[in-house]
Amino acid sequence: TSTALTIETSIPFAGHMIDTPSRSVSTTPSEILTFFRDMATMRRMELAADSLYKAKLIRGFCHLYDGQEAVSVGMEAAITKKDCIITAYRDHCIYLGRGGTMIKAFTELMGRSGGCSKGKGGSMHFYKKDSGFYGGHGIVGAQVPLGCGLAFAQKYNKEDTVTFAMYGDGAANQGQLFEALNMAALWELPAILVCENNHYGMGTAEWRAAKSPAYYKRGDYAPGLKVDGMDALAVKQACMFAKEYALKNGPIILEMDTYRYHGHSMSDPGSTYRTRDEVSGVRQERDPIERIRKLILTHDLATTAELKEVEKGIRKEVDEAIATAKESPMPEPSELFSHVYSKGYGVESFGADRKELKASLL
Amino acid sequence: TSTALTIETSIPFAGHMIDTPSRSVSTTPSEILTFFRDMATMRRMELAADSLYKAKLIRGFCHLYDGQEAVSVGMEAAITKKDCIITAYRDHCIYLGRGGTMIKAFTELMGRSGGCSKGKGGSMHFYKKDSGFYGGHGIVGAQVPLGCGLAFAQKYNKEDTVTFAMYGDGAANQGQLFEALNMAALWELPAILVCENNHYGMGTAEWRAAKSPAYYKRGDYAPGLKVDGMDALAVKQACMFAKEYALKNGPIILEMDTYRYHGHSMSDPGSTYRTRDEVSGVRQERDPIERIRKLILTHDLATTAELKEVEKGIRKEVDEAIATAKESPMPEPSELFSHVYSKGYGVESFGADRKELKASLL
Amino acid sequence: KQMNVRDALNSALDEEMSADSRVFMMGEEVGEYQGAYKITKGLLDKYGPDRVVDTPITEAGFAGIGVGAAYYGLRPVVEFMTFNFSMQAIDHIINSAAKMNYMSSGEISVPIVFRGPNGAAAGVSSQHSQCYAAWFGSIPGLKVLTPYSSEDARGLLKSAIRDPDPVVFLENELLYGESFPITEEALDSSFCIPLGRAKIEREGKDVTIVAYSKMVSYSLMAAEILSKEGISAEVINLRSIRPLDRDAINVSVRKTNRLVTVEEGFPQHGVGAEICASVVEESFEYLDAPVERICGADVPMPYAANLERLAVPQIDDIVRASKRACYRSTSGSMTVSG
Amino acid sequence: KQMNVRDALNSALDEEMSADSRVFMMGEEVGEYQGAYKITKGLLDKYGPDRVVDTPITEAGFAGIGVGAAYYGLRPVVEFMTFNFSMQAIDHIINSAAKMNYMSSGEISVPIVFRGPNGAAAGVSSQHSQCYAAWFGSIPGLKVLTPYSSEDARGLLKSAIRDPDPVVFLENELLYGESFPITEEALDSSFCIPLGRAKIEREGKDVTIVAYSKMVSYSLMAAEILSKEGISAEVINLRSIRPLDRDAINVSVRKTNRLVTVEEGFPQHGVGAEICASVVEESFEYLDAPVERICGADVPMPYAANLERLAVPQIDDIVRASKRACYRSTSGSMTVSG
Ligand SMILES: Cc1ncc(C[n+]2csc(CCOP(=O)(O)OP(=O)(O)O)c2C)c(N)n1
Ligand SMILES: Cc1ncc(C[n+]2csc(CCOP(=O)(O)OP(=O)(O)O)c2C)c(N)n1
Ligand SMILES: [Mg+2]
Ligand SMILES: [Mg+2]
Repeated sequence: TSTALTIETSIPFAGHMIDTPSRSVSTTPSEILTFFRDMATMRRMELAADSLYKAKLIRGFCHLYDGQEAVSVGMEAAITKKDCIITAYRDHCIYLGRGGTMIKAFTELMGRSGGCSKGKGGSMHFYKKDSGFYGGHGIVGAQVPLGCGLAFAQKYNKEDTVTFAMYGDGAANQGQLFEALNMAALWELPAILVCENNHYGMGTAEWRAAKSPAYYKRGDYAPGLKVDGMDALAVKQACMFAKEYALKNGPIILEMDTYRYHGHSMSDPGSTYRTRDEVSGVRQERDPIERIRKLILTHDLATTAELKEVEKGIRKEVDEAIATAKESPMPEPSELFSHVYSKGYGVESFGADRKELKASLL
Repeated sequence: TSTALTIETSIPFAGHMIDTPSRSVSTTPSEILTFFRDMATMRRMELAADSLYKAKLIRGFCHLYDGQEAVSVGMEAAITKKDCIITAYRDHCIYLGRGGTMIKAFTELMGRSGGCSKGKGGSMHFYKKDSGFYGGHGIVGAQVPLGCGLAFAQKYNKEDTVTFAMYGDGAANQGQLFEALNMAALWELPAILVCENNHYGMGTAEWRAAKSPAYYKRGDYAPGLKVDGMDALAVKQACMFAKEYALKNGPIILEMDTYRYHGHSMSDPGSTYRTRDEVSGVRQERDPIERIRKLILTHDLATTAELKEVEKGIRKEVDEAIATAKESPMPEPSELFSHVYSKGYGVESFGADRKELKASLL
Repeated sequence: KQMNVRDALNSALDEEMSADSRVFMMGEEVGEYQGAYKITKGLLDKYGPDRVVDTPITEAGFAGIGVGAAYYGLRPVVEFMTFNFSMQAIDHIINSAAKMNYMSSGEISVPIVFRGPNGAAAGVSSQHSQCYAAWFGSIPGLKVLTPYSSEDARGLLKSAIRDPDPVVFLENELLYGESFPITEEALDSSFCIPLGRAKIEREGKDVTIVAYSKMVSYSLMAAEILSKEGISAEVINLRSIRPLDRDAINVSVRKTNRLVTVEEGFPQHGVGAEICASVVEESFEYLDAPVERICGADVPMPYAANLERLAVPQIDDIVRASKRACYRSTSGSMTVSG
Repeated sequence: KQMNVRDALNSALDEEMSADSRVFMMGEEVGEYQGAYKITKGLLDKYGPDRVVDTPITEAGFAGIGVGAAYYGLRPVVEFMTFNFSMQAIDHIINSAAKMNYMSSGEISVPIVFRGPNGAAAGVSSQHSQCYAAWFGSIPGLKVLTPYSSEDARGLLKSAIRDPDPVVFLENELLYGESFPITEEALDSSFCIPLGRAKIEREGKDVTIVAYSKMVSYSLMAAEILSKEGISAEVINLRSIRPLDRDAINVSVRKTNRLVTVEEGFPQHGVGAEICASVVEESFEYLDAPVERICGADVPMPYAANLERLAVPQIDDIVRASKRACYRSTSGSMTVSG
């Protein structure tokens, strides 16, 4: 299954100040099967998170990624774990793509000590530094300068690696993006700004928030590429292209045309500002998993039954991960005080009643 | 002297996403003579402020406008006092242009009670609300959203007036400008963003701070015009054009190509990051006052001697204004507590030693 | 009659918008979405998009635009989806709004209200749980209000909108759905609560408990428990952090001779510290016991439910501290190493 | 031997950059211009533009870039031309830096220093004079340092750069040119001052004066005047606002039984309030007099020289408050209407 394949993207790339990459994407059967498995896993994980939230096992904000899976898997196929990724609060699947485990993800979502942030971060704050994942940020836009800072460090250390800083169409209007992009361009930082345009920032349609919703053209001096973000192969192609470009020249913007099926977060039904038809239309015509399923079947890389089997296996994995996660204990009360500093010098920290509860931070 | 004249600007406008206005500017002899008088007054006032600073009669930061006078007078010639202007800390001459008096300016600079801000604002904080001048702001970039807010209010009130929000080439990189421009464009606010490009933000040349120093092209969706900011007539033409445009369509950017002769502020000699030749070159070839003097002489609107006489009169006015300013008393100590609120409800405020000095704010 | 805090805020906005055409709302999702927490529900329909303005997610920009509009004489009510995001705009709140009237010596006043939920919600972790009462409360030029009940919400918000100075109006997401009894008087469209006056929610004589926002309800519940143990607690609802009603606090402490402060924010340089200092300055000789501070724990907010519970004051903490202030014995303390 | 604070800071930066290639400087005018206040003089020449990075005037952006670089393991020293401009970047300081180690449970630490002049300078009016010690000092996850002398400046800055956590380093423009005696030990490149420990600058037994930054020098001068009147004042230089050395303060107050706090910042929720609360909590029975707070006036900073002088603490204020604490008579107070 490692015979090379070449697949044409169904939609051409659009370029701003740059020639677009070829629409013919080299891939292999195994890569395509992996795409299927990884995206189906992500989808299943998010749907399970939805149920866990409704069962009150997950608290607070919870932003799901179903619909956008192709962005993560396509990007990962183009880069290595020495490249960095940073994103916002919609981070479960990015974490998975970076090699995080479902068990640690679910455990974190349930606020248990075995979670990837030991229960202290929750849904919006997943990290995996050893494979270049820097989170998991709750403040809209903040992750973009942070990502440019990662790229700054990569260049400072003379590593041939890049950073992908992901943000939404809503975030795209934040001033700090323009500030960061300007510096990234001045200093030729290997930063790729990935705008995941799912067409809504919460309940606001892109055109109501942006005078120019052509996000790939937003840097008047930096090149950009508009990519079909529902096509994992197109995403892969664009990311390979962008990485190469960024290493040589500095920042580039990738606008991923994608869609979120769920509401913005669990408190948003996601149905007041868009029609049901719009959502089901995307599901039917552009779904990233179904697209790959079709590709697999067309190229006889697996049978319908085999894919069903894969999906069945994934369901089992997800169920097992949840069961394992549920067994993880709540954090010890003393964890309230750990990690305030990485070096606390024995200084005091206080509970709500300082005469009842205090700690010496080491 | 009210015979109409038409003068050609020496440099063409450059446009971004818009057709440029005509280079033929309609004016009158009296307008040109007023330009001369107003600019010469501004120049003289700033040079006097320089001396007062060196004599320690002005304290703290003091940013002088000499070199940039054409921007203020050209703009004022195009608009009315019902239009608003807001700028940064380099505000003495903008205040004068709005109809402020030299006496109040000098008095403020010396921190006396008769100053335009009663001595509490100082050099960076001049205002004149009754003729649409909203300051006088010390934080780089802040005045641009503030200015768009003025424009918001003008539109909200259905007035046919506009706001000119002025900022430097250094400020042009601030993220809040992009945020404000986006909203101004979405809501079609009558806001004109005036970038006074004097080519340095403190000691940083424009190209070291901006990947794209073509500031009039900075809004990828908003039109812009590049203007010879040393030519008061060009500035007037551009501002008339911009006002008309903004009332109909929303924001537009005017980049004024100008120059500051002084250092950034009184603590900056202004000679480490640019050559003396550069400064004297601009003085010789582009000085806004000398350009108008030449125009007056070429068109026989006044004689050399008459202009000298005007300048002599200005020198006297300046000296008298300073003398008057010096007579203004320091603010009363009770002024420490006035204006913290415009309505204080009798709440307490404290001096450094609250048991010695406190006030009830009304 | 009962009203919840959400409706109280909504009706206050509605009435002030209807009374004064200079009043307008702006913020993220305040219009078509009816508000992230539905505080602005119905206003877009009633007042139209010119007066209920949906913004992009650009806090610095729209806060600046709001302040500029206030310079011109409009009366903007700017919603932050939560106050955590106000940090992106804080330069405009402090430098462009709070200081303007002073540095222009009264030439330009700034009648603006910044409002939204502040402090801890449930399970939203450290970046979404900060309380800004102490920060904003330290700034001369700002007025900082912290409603607790529906009456507070209505009366203080209406006063804030009518006030000629910049007001930071700190709501609490966990209170939005809470119902409170409300009087006819408080339902009147002329109802306003004067700024800078605390309210005694419960009279008592043995110990003064000073709190604001959600902690008022915890304090009242603590007072109930204390009363069963023979301790009569007076509960003061600050309503306003700035101006701080030092008189009301000191009068109470001079009566009870004991003080417990309760807040959800971080302890250092907090509201409790200021209240303590104020009482030490003005009523030192009346204090019969050390002032007790109950605060949010001195850590970023953790996500896990058990840790989150430890990170914010609980009723037990208030009861225990009150007893300590009254020299009743309490169980021993605990020190851990983190 | 003498050294001024500017040279102390400059040499500390130089040594740490030379010792650790991960250390780099970034900020406005730090390179070619040699620093707006010349703190970074010579560093660009010595270390080149990759390590001394001139930025555009985009605080939010470059603070974020600095924090991101620290996530990756570099050790950025980010200069704010003054801390007034840090408000544009404060979301990154608080949410991206201070909370990161906690919310990632130690996965990502943030070894960064934010430094620059803080508080009042001379004649720069309200937007350029704010003291941020209390704000930053309230945030768990940050360490906040306030050097006074050249020794402080060297020792604390070197410790800050070596520290694995985010440090806010608050300098004072008016101290840059001040010379202080300096020991050989303090000149050694290994010299570091431990964070979180206050320094007793002058021993005394009648009253404890706690101050930081420039106010330490005023307090020392006040102590000199007081000694002539028979009052022996102990002067504590906090050095660190967070962690706050509560032990040192309480030990001193238990000896002197009297406390005066001195700071230039706004009074409400200030450092003095916290110190007062800490002493009331831990040493209430030792206090023989009300705690006295000397603070910046509760107003935005005015420009006029006479008002500015009234707006910041003067030596007289400290002397007067100390005498009050010692129950010596002082002249009567004054209340005005503004
Ligand atoms: C500075 C800031 N403002 C507001 C919010 C609240 N908020 C969280 S997500 C969001 C919408 C973001 O939309 P977009 O950038 O398109 O990303 P998406 O959720 O579609 O992935 C908003 C308004 C926030 N977290 N931070
Ligand atoms: C947010 C902020 N950062 C830094 C400063 C310090 N500062 C004042 S003026 C200035 C340079 C501004 O240059 P430019 O915008 O070109 O205006 P010009 O002074 O040339 O008129 C700087 C860095 C400030 N006042 N505000
Ligand atoms: Mg979106
Ligand atoms: Mg400039």
